Amino acid sequence: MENSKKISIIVFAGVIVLFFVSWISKTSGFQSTGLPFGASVRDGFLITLAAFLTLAIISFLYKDNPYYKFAEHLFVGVSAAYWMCVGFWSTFVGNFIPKVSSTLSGFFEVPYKGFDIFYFVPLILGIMLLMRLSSKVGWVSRWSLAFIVGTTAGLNLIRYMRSDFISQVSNTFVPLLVEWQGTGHFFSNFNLSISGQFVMMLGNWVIFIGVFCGIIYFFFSKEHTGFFGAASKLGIWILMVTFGASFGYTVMGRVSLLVGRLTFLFRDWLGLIN
Amino acid sequence: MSNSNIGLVISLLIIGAGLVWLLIRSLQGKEVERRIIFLFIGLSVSVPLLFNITFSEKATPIVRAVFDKIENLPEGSRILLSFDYGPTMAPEVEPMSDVMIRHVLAKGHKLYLMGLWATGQSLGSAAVERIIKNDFPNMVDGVDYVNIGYKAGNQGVLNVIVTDFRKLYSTDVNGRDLDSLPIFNDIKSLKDMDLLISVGGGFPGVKEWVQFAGDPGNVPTAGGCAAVSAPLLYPYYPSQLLGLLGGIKGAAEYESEFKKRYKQFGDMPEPGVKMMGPQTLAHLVIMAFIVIGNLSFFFAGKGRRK
Amino acid sequence: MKRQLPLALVFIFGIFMIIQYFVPHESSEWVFEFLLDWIYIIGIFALALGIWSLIRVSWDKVKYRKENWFYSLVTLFGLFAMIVFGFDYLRNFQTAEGLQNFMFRHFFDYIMIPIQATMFSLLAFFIASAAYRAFRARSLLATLLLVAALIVMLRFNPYFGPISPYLEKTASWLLNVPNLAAKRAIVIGVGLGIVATALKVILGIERAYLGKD
Amino acid sequence: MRQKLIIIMCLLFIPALAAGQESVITADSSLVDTITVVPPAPVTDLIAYDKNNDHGHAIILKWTPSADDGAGKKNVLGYSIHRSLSPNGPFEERGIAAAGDASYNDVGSKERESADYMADHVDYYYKVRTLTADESVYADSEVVGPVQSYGQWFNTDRWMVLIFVIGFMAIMIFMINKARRGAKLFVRRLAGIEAVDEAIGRATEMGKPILYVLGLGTAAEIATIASFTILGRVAKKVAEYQTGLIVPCYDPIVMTVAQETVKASYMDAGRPDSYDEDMVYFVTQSQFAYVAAVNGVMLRELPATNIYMGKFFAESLILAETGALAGSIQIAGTDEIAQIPFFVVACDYTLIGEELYAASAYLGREPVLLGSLKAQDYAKAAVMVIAVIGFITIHFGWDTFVEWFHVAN
Repeated sequence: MENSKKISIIVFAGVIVLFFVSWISKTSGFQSTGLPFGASVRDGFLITLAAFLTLAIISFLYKDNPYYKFAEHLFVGVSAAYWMCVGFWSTFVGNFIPKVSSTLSGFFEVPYKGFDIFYFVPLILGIMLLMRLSSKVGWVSRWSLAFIVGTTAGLNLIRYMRSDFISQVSNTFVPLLVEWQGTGHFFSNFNLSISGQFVMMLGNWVIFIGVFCGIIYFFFSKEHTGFFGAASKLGIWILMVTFGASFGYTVMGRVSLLVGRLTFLFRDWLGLIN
Repeated sequence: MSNSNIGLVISLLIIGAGLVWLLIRSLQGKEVERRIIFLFIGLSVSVPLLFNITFSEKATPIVRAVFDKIENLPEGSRILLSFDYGPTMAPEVEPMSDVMIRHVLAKGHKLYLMGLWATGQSLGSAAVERIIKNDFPNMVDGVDYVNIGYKAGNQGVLNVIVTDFRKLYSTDVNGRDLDSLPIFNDIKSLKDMDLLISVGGGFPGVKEWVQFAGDPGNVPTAGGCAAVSAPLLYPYYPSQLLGLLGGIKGAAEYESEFKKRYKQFGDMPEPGVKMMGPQTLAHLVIMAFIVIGNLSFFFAGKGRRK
Repeated sequence: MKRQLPLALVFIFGIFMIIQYFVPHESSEWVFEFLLDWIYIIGIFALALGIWSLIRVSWDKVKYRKENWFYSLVTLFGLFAMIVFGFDYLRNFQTAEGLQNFMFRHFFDYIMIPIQATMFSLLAFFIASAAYRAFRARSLLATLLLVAALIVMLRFNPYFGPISPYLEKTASWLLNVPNLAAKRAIVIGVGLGIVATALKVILGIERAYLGKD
Repeated sequence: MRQKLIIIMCLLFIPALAAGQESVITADSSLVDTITVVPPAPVTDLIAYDKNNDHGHAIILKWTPSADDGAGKKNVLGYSIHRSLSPNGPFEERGIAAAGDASYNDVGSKERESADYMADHVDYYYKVRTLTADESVYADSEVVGPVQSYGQWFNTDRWMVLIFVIGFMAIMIFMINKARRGAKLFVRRLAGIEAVDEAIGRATEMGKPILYVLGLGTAAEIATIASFTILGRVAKKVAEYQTGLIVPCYDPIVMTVAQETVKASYMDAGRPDSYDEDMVYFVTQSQFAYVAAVNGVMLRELPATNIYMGKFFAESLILAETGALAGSIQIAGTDEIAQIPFFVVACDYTLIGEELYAASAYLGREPVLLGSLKAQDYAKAAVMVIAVIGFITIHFGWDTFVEWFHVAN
């Protein structure tokens, strides 16, 4: 216990020293590019801070530690406030104020668009939502929730009925026996030395049967036995193949994100590459 | 030069030897600790980055389709590029918007920039500063290119501007009236564009451009997106989506295609191509780990099998 | 009042949103646009509620010296600093200029962006550890997962990808054919699930979200 | 006007070019003709009517093209559409149709302030002018009118959606009523859902809390609403077993609703005193800051079980891997297709797509909820039947059936 405390103090001291070394050297680096002293000190600090936070987050991979905790908590506070400021200025001042009050519009220096009584409704609903903070009248906040949930439930019902259900059903109408029109080069190039036509048709059949079995897999009111069992088994196989393929496809892209971060560390901070 | 080569060889040897060591351990049925995997991934990305390993790329048809479309449109065609991504996704998709901006302007087309993501506006402005101001100093904002920025409303924005830009957009990002900009003469809606390009990987993105702009407006639409969302877009290719740059690989292919055709951009930065080195190595290491995982599973003895 | 009225509101607005889809008339469009605007505005009030919750939880930790209380102080510092900058002190606080405030921008560029991008990049590590742990041929399903993933990974590897044209074709086939079938089956199911759940909400059958009296 | 004529001339040449070399020559000679002033034949059979299935402010015009359009004197360059408020004028030009066209869609703005505003329920009169290369040589059609634009009260393009909505609603209400009357409805077991119950038991044994993540969806997202219901069941069990519960939220409204839900469950379980408002708290509305905070919770509180239900994006794998690192049992459910593979790979149990929506019904085993599951199954059966019919009709070339399912935007 004593030992680990000693180590963590040493590490802490090391981090502080490194921070200052980086700050000073980045400052002199910026100065040599002709930046005035004040701006160099500031930019040196900011780059060092960004690098420190980057490393703090990466250190999480080793184990949870105070530096990660620091970065995490700082991030939470800053980002919450960031979105609040953006929301306030863009929605509240941008969309709301210009429609309810000329005085406030003048105060916030946004063009007044004329009084619109209907914008008092969200104001009232919004205030009702804030009533939650009181335990006595907290229940009125449910009215606002009911408004939001009801409106969006109706909206989503139609949206998904049309785009996810009906149009997907219509997409399953593919010709299985007639000549194939092609879904693109991936497929039309497919030629395993047998007739391409056959392979294409096979693809269509796989899609058709795949959708069929996939739907059967999602049947809730039939036990997976007999025909249903076989079909749902095929369904889950196709699902698994798909999940594997999607995963494999993603690997590449995810690595590029790390490349971006390491490029920042190696180029912008350490200057190892250009 | 030779120094860095030695460094490269040594680093690769270390990675290789490490993997062999893990392989031998796995034959004894031992599991690899997570942190060791993390370490190897870190190394496999850092080494090519530090020693600048690159691979040559050949454009696949789906990427070529986009390149050829821009190449074959008559000079002065109107091409709209939408920045539908944020800073976190930028490493993967920014190379695409960068190289496509270069291509569009090098070919002499008119370029319209916008964004369906709030973050797209500043990324668009940054691209103007970084690419257009540097590589095309003679191009005039408002004549050869314009950035009209972001409007809130996701695909709703498309619903509107497919019939009329001016219902939503009255000015460009610099606050200049659209009607005062020569580039917006005769432009009423998205239908007046010759090509729509959406670069992004989330929602709203390429899919929404196809569904709400390209299809209803009958304008050719191309896209660039993160590798993860590309398979979701394949069903739209080629009938609704003319071509697609999927992930950094798509960007790298486009970059090499572009450099082949436009020799004057020989020393242009190739973030896509450059990123392929680390990607390739990290990819190999991940596959090696899958193999190692399976070996340790099979050699772990009966007791551990489920 | 406490429960019946909210349920009635859900029903009325839900049914209205369904009906308006079938009514192209201007009046229905007009109400529709208002409703959508309202939701955004109410969201701002909700955000205030959220910030309040964050402050209270953090402050409690500091006040009662709970574990890791010091870090909650860091959260509060970040929060208040950002708000002060976002409103540009008192100098300029009436206009959205706050968003252009020098410190606000720098906090965004040098604190938020680096951490955010780094968090995202952790995926590179996690995708490797997940692949190592899960892609094992321990059952038929796991083997299918493994084989499909390996084929696609090989295809997109610049070294192995070009080895055989069949590799490319198989990988493309996997991404086009079974992928399409499985996704379509999932989408149809999800679509139905959403429609059914939305309907239950509108009809007041599913009401967990309203709580109890 | 000159610019316009150039455009029209180009339009004229497009079909001419397409027709091949020979017709280009004829087109050339027709150009010479137009210089000698010969008025073309006017368009005939002009009709105007309100555009259907819209919000008004649009009128469709149809006509039979001029006899000289592509034939006869071949001097037609296009048609300009003119509108007036009285049959005698003055007429205002509304737009131009290319030669060969036989219709025009006169769409105005619905905004009163707009210069392009087109009032509904106002008598309009139209005429179509056949244009030639010479501005002064043209032929006007007869004036048609009066015609009014107006909005419709039902969009007939969307009747298929209406049928599905009503049909589905009917099956569901029927099944729910059947269930209420006490009919036994069979529903098979789902591994992922039974795991939820086991996981709560395990947490109790270990004396460790349960972490419930509602994802990044807003309270409006249906996936989140389904997740609330599951949270309600979990919280009730948690309250009964006196286990801890942690619910960090991404969206402030989601937090509000989740608080209501959890509080209600504690009351249901008869332990309102154990409910603590801070079990459900807001973190931040920033994706990765939220992830960073949840990761921290996982490693510091070491929950026995992590439950992820709702909408997830790129963070899915970060959460699931960190949870695996902390040694928690993990159960996930999302309808976000791109993220399902990561949950499948990294979690112990995953509810795929629709199973998330079914989960709430399973956990409750309430007849009404089971009834809706049955309705979903009937709808799926209908899909299969429709798909087979579609396949047969396509094969026999009877496209009408398939057309029904193409719903316009």
